[in-house]
Amino acid sequence: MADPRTNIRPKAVDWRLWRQVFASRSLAIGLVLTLIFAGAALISLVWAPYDITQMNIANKIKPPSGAHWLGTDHFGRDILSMIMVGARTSIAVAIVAVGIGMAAGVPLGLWAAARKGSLLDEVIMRANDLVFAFPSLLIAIMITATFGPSAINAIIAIGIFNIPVFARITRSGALTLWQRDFILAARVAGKGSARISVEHILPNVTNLLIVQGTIQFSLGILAEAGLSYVGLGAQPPTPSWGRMLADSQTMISFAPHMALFPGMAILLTVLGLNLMGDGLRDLFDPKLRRGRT
Amino acid sequence: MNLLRIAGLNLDIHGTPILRDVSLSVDPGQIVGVIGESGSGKSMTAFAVMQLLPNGSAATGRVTLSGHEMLELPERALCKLRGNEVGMVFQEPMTALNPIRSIGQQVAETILIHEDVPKSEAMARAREALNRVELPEDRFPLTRYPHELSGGQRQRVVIAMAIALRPKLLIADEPTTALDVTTQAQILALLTRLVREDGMGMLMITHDLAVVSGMADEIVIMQNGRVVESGPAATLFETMQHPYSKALLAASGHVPDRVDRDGGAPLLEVRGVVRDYRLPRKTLFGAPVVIHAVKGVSFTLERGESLGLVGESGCGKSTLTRAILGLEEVQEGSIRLDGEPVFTGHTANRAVRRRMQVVFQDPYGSFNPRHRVSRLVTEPFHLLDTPPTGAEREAAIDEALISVGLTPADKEKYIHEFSGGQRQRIAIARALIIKPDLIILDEAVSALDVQVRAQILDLLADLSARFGLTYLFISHDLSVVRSITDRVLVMKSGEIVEEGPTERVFDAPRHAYTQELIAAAPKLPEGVA
Amino acid sequence: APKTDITVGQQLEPPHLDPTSAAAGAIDAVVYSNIFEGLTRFASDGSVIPGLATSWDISGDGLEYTFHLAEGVKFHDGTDFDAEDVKFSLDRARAEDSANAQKGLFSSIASVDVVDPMTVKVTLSAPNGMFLFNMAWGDAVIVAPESIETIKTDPIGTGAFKFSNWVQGDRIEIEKNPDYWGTPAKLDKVTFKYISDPTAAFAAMMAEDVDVFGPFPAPENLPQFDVDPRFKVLVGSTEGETILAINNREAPFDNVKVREAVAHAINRQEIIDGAMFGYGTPIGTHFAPHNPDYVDLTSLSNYDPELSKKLLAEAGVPEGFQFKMTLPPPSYARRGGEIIAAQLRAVGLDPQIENVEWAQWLESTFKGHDFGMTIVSHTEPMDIGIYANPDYYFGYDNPDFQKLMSDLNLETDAAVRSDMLKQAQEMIAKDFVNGFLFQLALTTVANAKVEGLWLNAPTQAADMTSVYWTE
Amino acid sequence: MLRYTLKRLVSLAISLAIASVVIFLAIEILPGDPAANMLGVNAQEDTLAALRDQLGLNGTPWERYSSWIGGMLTGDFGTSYTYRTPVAEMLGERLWISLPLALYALTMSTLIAFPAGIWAASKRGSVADVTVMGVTQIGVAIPNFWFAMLMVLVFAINLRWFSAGGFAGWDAGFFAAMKSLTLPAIALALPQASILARVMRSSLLDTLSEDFVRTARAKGLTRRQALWRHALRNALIPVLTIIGMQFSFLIAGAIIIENVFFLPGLGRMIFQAISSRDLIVVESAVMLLVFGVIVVNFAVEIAYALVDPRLRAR
Ligand SMILES: Nc1ncnc2c1ncn2[C@@H]1O[C@H](COP(=O)(O)OP(=O)(O)OP(=O)(O)O)[C@@H](O)[C@H]1O
Ligand SMILES: Nc1ncnc2c1ncn2[C@@H]1O[C@H](COP(=O)(O)OP(=O)(O)OP(=O)(O)O)[C@@H](O)[C@H]1O
Ligand SMILES: [Mg+2]
Ligand SMILES: [Mg+2]
Repeated sequence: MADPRTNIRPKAVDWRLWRQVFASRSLAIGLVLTLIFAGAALISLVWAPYDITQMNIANKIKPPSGAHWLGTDHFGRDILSMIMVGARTSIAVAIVAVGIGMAAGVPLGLWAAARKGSLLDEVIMRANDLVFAFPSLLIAIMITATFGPSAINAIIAIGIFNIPVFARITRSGALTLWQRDFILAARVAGKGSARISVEHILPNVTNLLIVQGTIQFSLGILAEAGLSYVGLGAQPPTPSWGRMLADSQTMISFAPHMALFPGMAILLTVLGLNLMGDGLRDLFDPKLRRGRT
Repeated sequence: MNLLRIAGLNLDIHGTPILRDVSLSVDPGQIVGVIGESGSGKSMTAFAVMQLLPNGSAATGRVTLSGHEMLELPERALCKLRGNEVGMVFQEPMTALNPIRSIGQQVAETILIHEDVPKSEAMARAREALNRVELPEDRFPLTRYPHELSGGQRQRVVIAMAIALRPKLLIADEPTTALDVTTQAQILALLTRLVREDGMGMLMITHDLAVVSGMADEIVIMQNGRVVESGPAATLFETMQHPYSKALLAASGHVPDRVDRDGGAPLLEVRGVVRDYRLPRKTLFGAPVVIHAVKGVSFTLERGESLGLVGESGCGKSTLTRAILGLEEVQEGSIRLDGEPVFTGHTANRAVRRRMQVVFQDPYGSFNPRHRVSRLVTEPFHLLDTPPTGAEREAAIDEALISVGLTPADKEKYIHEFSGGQRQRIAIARALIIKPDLIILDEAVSALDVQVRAQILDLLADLSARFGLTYLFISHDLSVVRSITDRVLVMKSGEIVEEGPTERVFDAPRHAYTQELIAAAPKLPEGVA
Repeated sequence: APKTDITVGQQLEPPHLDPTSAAAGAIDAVVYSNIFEGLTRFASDGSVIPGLATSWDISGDGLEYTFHLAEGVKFHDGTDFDAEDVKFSLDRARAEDSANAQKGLFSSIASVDVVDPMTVKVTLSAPNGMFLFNMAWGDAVIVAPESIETIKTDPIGTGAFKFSNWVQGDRIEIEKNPDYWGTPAKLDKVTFKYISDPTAAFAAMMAEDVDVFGPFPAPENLPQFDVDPRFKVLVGSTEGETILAINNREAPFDNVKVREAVAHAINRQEIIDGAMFGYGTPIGTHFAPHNPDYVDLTSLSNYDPELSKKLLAEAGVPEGFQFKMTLPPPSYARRGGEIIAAQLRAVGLDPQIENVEWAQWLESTFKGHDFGMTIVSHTEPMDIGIYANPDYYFGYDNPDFQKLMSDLNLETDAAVRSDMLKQAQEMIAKDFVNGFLFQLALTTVANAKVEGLWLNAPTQAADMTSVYWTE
Repeated sequence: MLRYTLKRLVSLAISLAIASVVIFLAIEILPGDPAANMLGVNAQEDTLAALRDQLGLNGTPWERYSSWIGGMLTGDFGTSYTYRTPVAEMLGERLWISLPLALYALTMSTLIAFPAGIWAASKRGSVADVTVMGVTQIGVAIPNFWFAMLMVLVFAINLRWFSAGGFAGWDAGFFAAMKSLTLPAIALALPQASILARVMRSSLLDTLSEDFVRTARAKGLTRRQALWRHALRNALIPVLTIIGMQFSFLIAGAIIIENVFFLPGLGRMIFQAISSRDLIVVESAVMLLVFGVIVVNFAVEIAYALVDPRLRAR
């Protein structure tokens, strides 16, 4: 067991960790759901039940059947295949958006923490507040209105709003670490703040980042679905869950399967990621596991 | 009849045995001291009495409090007893109070919970309770909030809450561990007075033998969840049988063997050092607040010497340490090591810095938990222009680990695999690895159990003898300073108020503050160690 | 008793209510014939009938039109309508600083003269066979000079309804004009409710929050209304030729063989079925099938992917090529575009779909000519003339066609005009200027008890003047 | 407290100034000509130029920025390009729908989340806790526009309890108006309530494990009393932050829901204004929203200080 006072686990591969993973119900369910969708996305790279670029208008809007497990859409395409390929879009957009948020936010957070209280810190944090103050969906709409709708622009729009999230969490995590004696020890060893940030702070905030990353990832998937739903995400023929919902919207009254399955896909993926995030948080933070009176 | 009687108490938490067959009793007006190392089950025993055990606890045996079987009472009845029949004071005064409610409200709550009285009356009685714990009305109105009080003052508020209804039993779980010696002495005196005045029984938990020896009537020694020894305080030290008790006693008064040295050449010269902190403006247009942490400190440390620096919390000890280590620039004065300034211009002097190392107080916080020991101890190599590599590096690690009593195999481990004492050894190994001239020990043994502390003190004495090290030993624990230093500096509010050979300062303190400090320090009875 | 008020659902809210200074069809949808009237007007079948001018005389050379105005007409603000108002309206529309979106309608007018309060003489600079037709447009309605300042928010016309209230973003209300000069409206109040989202439109209709929705934006829902006895579905025709516009300036689309290949790669019926759920008439040229002069040329561009591939090879692009396909918001474009893209991919072409808002479409596609293909429905009536404009967005530049059109403008003989129009249809079809897809259907969903609605849309209008509830 | 407030006010003003510049620049680079959009495909070049001049679209960016800001400061938000009515009036009208909707949803989510969160925290690990946590997980994960679609299908089309959308208008009576806001408010409140309940629970669990709660228990307070008198108010700080963030989200982020229910709210107005390039409306409305967010955050910070005496001192 990690010492509860350090609150941080070593990176050594510890098979007890895996036992904890499966002891925690939410983590296990989350992991399974996430793996199902990640797996579907991966499989779709090489194989899908049907070719989704082929339209078959004669076979449109068929309810689930043996041939099409989840039915067909308004162009006669196989919905299962669409969901599988759509998973790819969702996951890709969310990953890159989280990547942008981390790539920019983590260094900013580390930097702000290393110069706590300075003008730089103030500027970074105020800028972050400002990004938070902007209604994110509107900005995403403006970005796509400016540069045209596309998966790339959706990624950028989502990514920008991830930056302050990661900057903030990194900064607050780093600030507590900067109080710790081992940082002082590193300074006694003559290390500069940049080096300390990379060598000592960063590895110790990774847990925080993983947890937050999972959550932002799921938010990214929701955001992508929302943007695609209003037509600002990935453009056809690239399938996306949000657009599948938008396309099916007018048909929900007579072909509910068209709306049900993509909606379930979003719901279950996001649910899986959130459960995983929660489970990881519990796993990483022993404080939450210790119950007191 | 006993006020409190614990008989054959067993406690498991989530199936892990915590307490085994614990028995003790407290009579009205009696103070029972419970001592034992960290994790021995002292606090759990107290919580078992209060029936405030963690989730997943299963207790068996008997706990009888003025006739009530605590283990059998329903929760409602327990609530009636808590605060009324039995009060409790906790270790950490900084967090024991609700930060958003005034102290008056919090003390009055004890009364309001148990008695159906109007709020105004409860407030009046809260006032009275605060007066009794020496928080007079003029300086401490009921409307104060906890953050406006010092640690010692907060602890008094907690005590006021516990005694507001004049309970029959008071449980104090390490009530002074987090406090300064002088404050500690005041709080202990206060508790003793209250117990005597009200004829309360008190269960006093501490890890410091000296604390209980001065005030307890009865002493209970615990180890690994068991009571290993108990008896009247007056005679226990002579009659004790159990090897653990003996070892504990021996360690408490332990003085490491030290080789006497003749005065050497000056190594560290500190001249008129001033360090101010400028706090961010509190108000929009007001002048910035300046804290004078160190106000013109001068002293000389000779090669091979062990110099002690004592003083209460916040007097500037750590600030001075950081200045010496070249981590922060000072506003005035100079710090030189062997004639070389620590700072040239505004940059710290690497050549000087590599000759000094430090060991910190917290054995848990001074290591990056993600690095292996080998990487941890070699961190100071960063100061060298050509750090050793390969086999040479491995040899240096092995040597450092061996010299602090660890084995070379330990270098592959992570820090969480070590106990507190072992960690402190690793911290010393880290300090030794670049063979510095000066090692600063900032409260290096304060967080350790007495037995471990004795070992580390022995190690330090041994290393100093072997490598001719020079120590600057910072501590608030006077007995430790006394046992390991040649000379001592007494610091108060950023100034050195007294300086002299250790023996002389302790035996014949000249400055009033030093006298106060020494008088406040709890002592074991004469001749037991 | 039958209800006397009605709620009409529409997708697009007008930006303001002046039909003479904006292109938005949504304005006409509210005001045309309800609030504002012109000298002539369209009937539901597209024919031009008298409006404020009860009759007219045309001089022999076709240059002078003398309009006899209706008697006793009053504007909604109580002022009298007379020849001065006509002169004012026409002069305002054709003035230098006019903001009229269809200024071209008035370009042949040389002068407007008031003969007497009830007679106006319009002199043309050249004969114009379309003049009476042009005067029926919503952009040519007669407005009162006194009300011009506030016309955008408080339109004052001569129609059977008066404007009463506008809750922006939600609804516009008009009420019966008791002093109407002609046959009075049967309804007391009409509320136009703006519901842009097709699902919401369906839900609102189903929940009977609106009584009429036209044009109904989601053809896929029509069968449900059809089988529901509460509702009826009116399927008529619009003037909207839906085309796959091709940027004729841009290589390789400047090659007629490539355009021909595109034409043969398209399966019209699949598009109509897939995008419009069967509603729409295939067209083979840019002309409305309900027009008596229409020629069915669909066989010229029949679906033949093999031929298409062959043509591409002949044109020197056997491997196909990549190009941009911009799609504006309506579902005929978005859905149709997806289907067409799939069909084009089958013959080796590689369209890159870009969904755009109208504003962007106007800027980059229509004005900037930055596109390879786009899909749009041209809803102006009789608009084959756009092919004579080489600067028009699809960039068709054929001097023969341009000459044919200018001759047509001068021609007033009906039989000759008919021949010329047929010739024009064939010319653009054989040049495969654009992919001609289908005539947009006008699908109106209405409460089964509502009568008197327009079946077709000769212009974008929701003429409520003869609508009524049966019991 | 006054100085604390003043200091916050200054940073609020700076944030607003920067925000206005950012918004203006963003709008500047938005492609699309409002005049062309209004006049459509057959417009002639001279007509367009005349209209652009009328709309004040000519002039240097600095001139336009200063006239915009100058106007905003004096309460003149400009005139909409497309509607030709004062923007302030339009905003006011839309706010009368967006604001009540946001408040309605927020009230609903708070009324659900507080009891659920407190209940789950006080019964940590029990079936109740697991249920609440499970339901809220789903609530967080469900795309709210999808949920809205399902609700329309069930409650408006099938059951016909509610109208499918639209806004009855306040003159139709308070209850009619609130009824038409009910489904949208539920759709908005569901994820918000889930998040809030989770934050409430975890924050409460955190404070419940604080030393002072143990102190309170030692005084003889029951578990419930300790929770209500000591833990709850301390746990409120993160909850307040979330409520503040949610409120701003609810005003601005309701675009999609406003679309599903065709509510003429602020979000949809901005959305439409962006697509018709009614830039002045976009500018002023986004500025108003940012202002709202910043002011709400300000209010939240002041609320912190009221809850927590430690902040007051600072
Ligand atoms: N909430 C808990 N859950 C499980 N085990 C616990 C819990 N709290 C304490 N323990 C274990 O119970 C044992 C006794 O702990 P206790 O707090 O009584 O020790 P202590 O003698 O008071 O030590 P210290 O001097 O450090 O306060 C320890 O081994 C500790 O790890
Ligand atoms: N970074 C800082 N900024 C502002 N004030 C500081 C800073 N560091 C220390 N101080 C102040 O300087 C004074 C001396 O602090 P220092 O840490 O040196 O005390 P200390 O003697 O080491 O106390 P302790 O025994 O608690 O460690 C204190 O009043 C402290 O509040
Ligand atoms: Mg303890
Ligand atoms: Mg210190």
